[in-house]
Amino acid sequence: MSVTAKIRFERPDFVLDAELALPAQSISVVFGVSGSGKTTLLRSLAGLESHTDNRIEVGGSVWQDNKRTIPTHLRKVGFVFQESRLFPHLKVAGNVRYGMKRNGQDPSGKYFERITRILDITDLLDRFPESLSGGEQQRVAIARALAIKPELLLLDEPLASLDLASKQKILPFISRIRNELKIPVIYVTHSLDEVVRIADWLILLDSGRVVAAGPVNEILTNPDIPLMFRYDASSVLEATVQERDIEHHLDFLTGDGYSLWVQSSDQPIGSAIRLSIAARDVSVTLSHAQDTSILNILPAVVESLSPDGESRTLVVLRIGSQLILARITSRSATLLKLEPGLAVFAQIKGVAVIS
Amino acid sequence: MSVTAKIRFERPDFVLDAELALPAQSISVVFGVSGSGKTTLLRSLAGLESHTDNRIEVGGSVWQDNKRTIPTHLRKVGFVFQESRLFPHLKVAGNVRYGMKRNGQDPSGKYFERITRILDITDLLDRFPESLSGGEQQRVAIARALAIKPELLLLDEPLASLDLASKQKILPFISRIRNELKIPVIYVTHSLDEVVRIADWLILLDSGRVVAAGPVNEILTNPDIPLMFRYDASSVLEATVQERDIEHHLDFLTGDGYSLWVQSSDQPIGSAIRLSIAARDVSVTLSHAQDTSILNILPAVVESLSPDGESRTLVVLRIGSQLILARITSRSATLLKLEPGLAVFAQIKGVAVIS
Amino acid sequence: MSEADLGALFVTLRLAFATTIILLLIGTPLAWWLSRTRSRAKPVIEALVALPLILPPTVLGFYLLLLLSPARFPGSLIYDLTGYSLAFTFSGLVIGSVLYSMPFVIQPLQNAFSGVRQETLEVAATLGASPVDAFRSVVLPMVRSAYITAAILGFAHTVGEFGVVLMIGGSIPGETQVLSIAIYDHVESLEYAQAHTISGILFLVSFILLFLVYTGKRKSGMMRL
Amino acid sequence: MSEADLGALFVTLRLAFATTIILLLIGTPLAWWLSRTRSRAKPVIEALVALPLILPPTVLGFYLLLLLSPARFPGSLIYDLTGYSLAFTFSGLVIGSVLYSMPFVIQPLQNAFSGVRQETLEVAATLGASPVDAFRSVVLPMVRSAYITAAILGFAHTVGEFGVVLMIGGSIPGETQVLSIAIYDHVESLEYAQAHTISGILFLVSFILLFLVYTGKRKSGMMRL
Amino acid sequence: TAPVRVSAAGGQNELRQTASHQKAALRIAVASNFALTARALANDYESQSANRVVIISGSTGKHYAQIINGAPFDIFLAADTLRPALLEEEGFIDTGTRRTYAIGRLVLWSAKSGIVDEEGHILERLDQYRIAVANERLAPYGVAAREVISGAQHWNQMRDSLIRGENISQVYHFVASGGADAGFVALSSVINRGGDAPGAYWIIPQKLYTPIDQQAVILRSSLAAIDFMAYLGSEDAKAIISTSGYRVPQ
Ligand SMILES: Nc1ncnc2c1ncn2[C@@H]1O[C@H](COP(=O)(O)OP(=O)(O)OP(=O)(O)O)[C@@H](O)[C@H]1O
Ligand SMILES: Nc1ncnc2c1ncn2[C@@H]1O[C@H](COP(=O)(O)OP(=O)(O)OP(=O)(O)O)[C@@H](O)[C@H]1O
Ligand SMILES: [Mg+2]
Ligand SMILES: [Mg+2]
Repeated sequence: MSVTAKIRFERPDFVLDAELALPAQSISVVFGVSGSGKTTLLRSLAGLESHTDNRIEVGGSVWQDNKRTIPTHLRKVGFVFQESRLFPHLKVAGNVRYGMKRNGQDPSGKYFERITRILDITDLLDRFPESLSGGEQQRVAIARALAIKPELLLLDEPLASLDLASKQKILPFISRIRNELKIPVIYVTHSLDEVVRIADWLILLDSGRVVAAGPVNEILTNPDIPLMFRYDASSVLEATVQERDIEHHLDFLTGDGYSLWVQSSDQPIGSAIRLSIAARDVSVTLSHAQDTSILNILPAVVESLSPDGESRTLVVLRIGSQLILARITSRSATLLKLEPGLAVFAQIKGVAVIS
Repeated sequence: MSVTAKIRFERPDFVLDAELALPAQSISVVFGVSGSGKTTLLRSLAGLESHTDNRIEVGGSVWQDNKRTIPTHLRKVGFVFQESRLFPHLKVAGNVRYGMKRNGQDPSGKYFERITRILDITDLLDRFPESLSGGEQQRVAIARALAIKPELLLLDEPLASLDLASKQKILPFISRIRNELKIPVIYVTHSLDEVVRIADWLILLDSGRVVAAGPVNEILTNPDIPLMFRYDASSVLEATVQERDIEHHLDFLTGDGYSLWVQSSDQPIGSAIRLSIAARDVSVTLSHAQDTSILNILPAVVESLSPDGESRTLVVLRIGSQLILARITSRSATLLKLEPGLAVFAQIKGVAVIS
Repeated sequence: MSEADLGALFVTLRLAFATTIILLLIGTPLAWWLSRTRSRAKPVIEALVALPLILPPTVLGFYLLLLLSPARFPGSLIYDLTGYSLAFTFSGLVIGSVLYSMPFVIQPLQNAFSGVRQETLEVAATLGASPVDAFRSVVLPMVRSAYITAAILGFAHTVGEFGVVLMIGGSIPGETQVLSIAIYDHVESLEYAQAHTISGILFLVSFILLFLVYTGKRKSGMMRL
Repeated sequence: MSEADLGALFVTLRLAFATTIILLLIGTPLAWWLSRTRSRAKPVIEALVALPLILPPTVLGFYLLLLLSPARFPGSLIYDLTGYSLAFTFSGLVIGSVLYSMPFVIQPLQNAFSGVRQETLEVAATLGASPVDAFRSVVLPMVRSAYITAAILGFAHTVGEFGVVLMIGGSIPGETQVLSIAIYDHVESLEYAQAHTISGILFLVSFILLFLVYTGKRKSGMMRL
Repeated sequence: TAPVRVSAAGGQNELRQTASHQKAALRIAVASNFALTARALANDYESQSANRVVIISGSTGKHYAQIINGAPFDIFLAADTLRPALLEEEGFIDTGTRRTYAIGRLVLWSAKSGIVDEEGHILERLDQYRIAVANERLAPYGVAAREVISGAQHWNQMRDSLIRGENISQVYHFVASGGADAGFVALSSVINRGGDAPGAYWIIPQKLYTPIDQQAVILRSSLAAIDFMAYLGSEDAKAIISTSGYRVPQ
């Protein structure tokens, strides 16, 4: 189920004008400053903004065009709102089951158990929403949306008020859900860092306009994208698990023209996995350092350099056929005399590589 | 104004039992998983939970003991709630001015202008809250609480739904407010990373109990604190600005037995500043690397090693008289044969040092 | 209580139940529409709903009598079509009471409905609930307490109703004589003792009923909007 | 409209205004208390407030007459203290109307107050607003529309009130003769034309008034709870 | 006997009459002031006849409005002569059945002692008291009271301070409650309380006011209705009526 949409929506002070073509079975991250129209985009896809002039097609069926509009309740869209919006008159279990009953899910079957367990709300099932903490409410809202097995999953900053442990549990689950249901997921967040590891696609919004959209790595390594999106600049690689160091819980991966040690993913040997490397975790040396705690030191070629703020430089490095980003001080760039074409070594802190 | 408090509050499933002694004019960060009682702690300090058996003293005056309880509205406490809770019947300007009028602030004076400018809500002053985006609402709520010039500032995940640019603008402002008003600030967050640069004090909460509390660096470099708090382990240093590289916008700092290049803080030469170094940004080498983009390579001595998850090791390093943390793969620790007392070099990515 | 009074009690209860149920049934869509619409007709309808309050009940009853009378339109039309006159029948009483007690049911419902945020309905829609389903499964439980208020006001007002019923009912025992008129008759015929008895019973029964309803409301009233 | 009818109109308006204002004044704290308390007395008070609805107004009026009469307690006490009897006076009418219209004011207010979340009051407190200040500056503006409903119901019900006034008023021109009784008199004395005229005027004036109120409510009604 | 009335609502009345024929309960609309007496009459009548009687009490004005709008009453015992005459004019009654069945007697009653005596001295100082009367525009007793007050030269200064009831029952409540010092009520209301109405009353001489004739009519003719009207003129009925405080037509 892929998503193609052309959305236009006007408010007195604000115009959303976006065209999307998202691959099937993918996670697209929507990124943009406060007020740039992220929520409005999601609402339009769900059919919650009226008076829009949209064309929305999901998995081959037309949800909206100038002839007809399928109402929200027939769209099978899972929506986690920015605020949790739980039903105050239903207990936690009732909230989660509400959508299940209406979408042909067994409201007390295995799936219910799985979801409530992963979102760690099994102890809360009998409580009313008003007695939950902020993070607890948010987890219930996520469970409720996932529980309907939607055809399109829309998440509006779902993990903003959650602790890291929860995030680390829920994010991979969302990724798995996408694969199991083979659905597109659209995920709004301010923390690229947190999501880049599961994202396939990236949409950058600014003042209601799509500034850039495409596969994550293409966007992240494109030095032309506006500065404000690059605070957390990072890049994404594909690789295959080759062998395993069980004692140190590390995997040895190879990609197209490079190899890396990473924290073990526990995937079987031979499986393909994805890596995300934050630009800040990459340093550049002219010679191959010895005796360092940095496990991964790869030969690379400088592709381009661009200033990043007052004191820093963003360096695009080619490793094999892949591009990755390094963020270094401009002083270092000067000292090392970096310039396009120069052969260098990219030092990647092993611990920063995530599968 | 320092804060000493002894708080005990019981719910059917939950007991908060916390003792705090926070320094005056400080920012204390409260950290803990979802449901650990952070919000409840803040509410108790503000006098919003009744039937508590508390003793709260702020800046020498007793807010609550077993004899009397000063009601919330006389406590002069600025509270940013987890949800924004704006008054729906007042415009943005009205919301911000509401508390100013009641706390002797000029509701349209310089301070109002300054706050609305820094929170970037000047364009929204004439709008009703229901027409604001999530992040916009949150910024108004922050402005409203800061505007009263409180004697104690309580912030419950205030920046959770904000983009990085806003965060980078608001965080230093909170830090400045603390200095100007000389008040204690208590700040709940799930993102240590984001706040450690302004925090003076750290309180770790687990199931309603204070697991650890103390100056940031003491807590962060203590390898005994529970694992769950260490995902974002980092350390904090004090140093003095010595000279400036204007071309590269860098400052040269010296601390007790070490020196560093950092992104320029624009503070006058000679001023004292604080640095926070994330453990993930520190790598360890046995020899001093050459030709590297890493600007700061400091001689250090391994103090202790502790396992950190399955594949990683947290290394405490002594640099001069200061302790800092390095997170490396266990494989590297083995390869480099790290052990307490070993002389090594700490490579600190220049860009990761923040003032 | 005499047999006639018991008959009046029975008619009263039937009337109050019928009126309350009809009012809840027609009041629900009307109040919902009023709470959501941006139509210009809204204030007109709202004013019309509140109007019966303004006229003294006996006068309202007088005009209703003119309306329902088979002697002229529109009562004559109904009579020609159905062979049935509404004046001085139980059905006529129900019509009168429905009109007269309408605002007491519409207004609390409309207020409560206005308090249900659009956001809540949006969530229900994303979870697959059609508007009707969402109304039943989300709105209704959220405004339960307004329904109790509406039902109590409607019921009580019908029980205490008097002027309208007096006029269009004709107080025919067993058919249109309600308790309020029975008490009134006792008072008018200076049978104070009987009046005191029935009033006392009515008061006590009402008080207990109301007390039970309000206690129930309190117990289940944890969930707010 | 005859001079007598105009006099009655004037008395009616004075009565309705006085009653509405008094009801809003005493209804506000009572409804607020009812909406916040967890006291066991709550359902008792709620039932008592709703009770006047159940009794036919004339009967209620009859009992009020017994209460207010200077011949026995408690009317005698008032008479001894003030040298003033409340029966057949404007003040007596106001007392009767206040009692009788009480539920129509209390119930909408209470419902609206219950919809104001504790959270909102907490914010106001942290911003330095005392409970009274918060009530004035936050609660009142948030429940404006319930106040309009309460005022309309209370006012209209007093204008249309009849039975109670009939009993304790004594129809003294300029003092206790109200419009509803005037219309009733016209109907009773077969002066149908006059009855039609006054009713028509009353209807029209009420309709326009209600329409204006509801239009105003719509315009300023953007802010929801 | 077939119904003989011709009226706008005649046809419908016929229809309903046949429909309700089986019930055979006579519906008698009675002026409130006469309701108690009517009930006594009904009991007596039912003991002598197989017919059942249902008394529907109310104000005469209201009954009039209901009758012209099709109310299903068989007999109307009005409080005055005006409404029955109007109904006759408009063709709503069985012609020729209108006649006076009782003549009301006015008393001035006070529930307190020392205000009213049996000689009627109160009449001279009437303006010193709060006096309740029935509304003279609605009730024949009110008209009579006005004549009495006018005769004593008090009307002009008292007109606007009189406490007015819609009917004499209300006047009775006003006086009984002590809210009014005294009031003009029907003799029937004070003596029907078993003679133990508190205070004292003065039976006002007939010469001070126009007789209060109360008339009865048959609205829908039937054997039972005719039979009851006949009973109303019987000596048994007259005895009950006069012990209830009315005079009976000779
Ligand atoms: N109103 C309430 N009634 C009963 N229990 C509550 C209530 N509010 C919170 N709790 C419970 O108290 C505990 C602490 O809640 P608290 O809101 O302080 O957590 P928190 O640390 O702020 O969590 P989060 O990060 O999710 O906001 C939780 O177990 C929660 O379920
Ligand atoms: N109901 C509304 N009425 C009018 N304007 C609105 C409304 N909701 C949002 N806006 C405006 O539309 C723009 C886009 O809002 P939107 O909620 O889509 O932003 P966002 O990207 O989700 O921001 P955030 O990260 O703060 O949630 C903003 O300028 C906002 O002020
Ligand atoms: Mg948003
Ligand atoms: Mg919380």
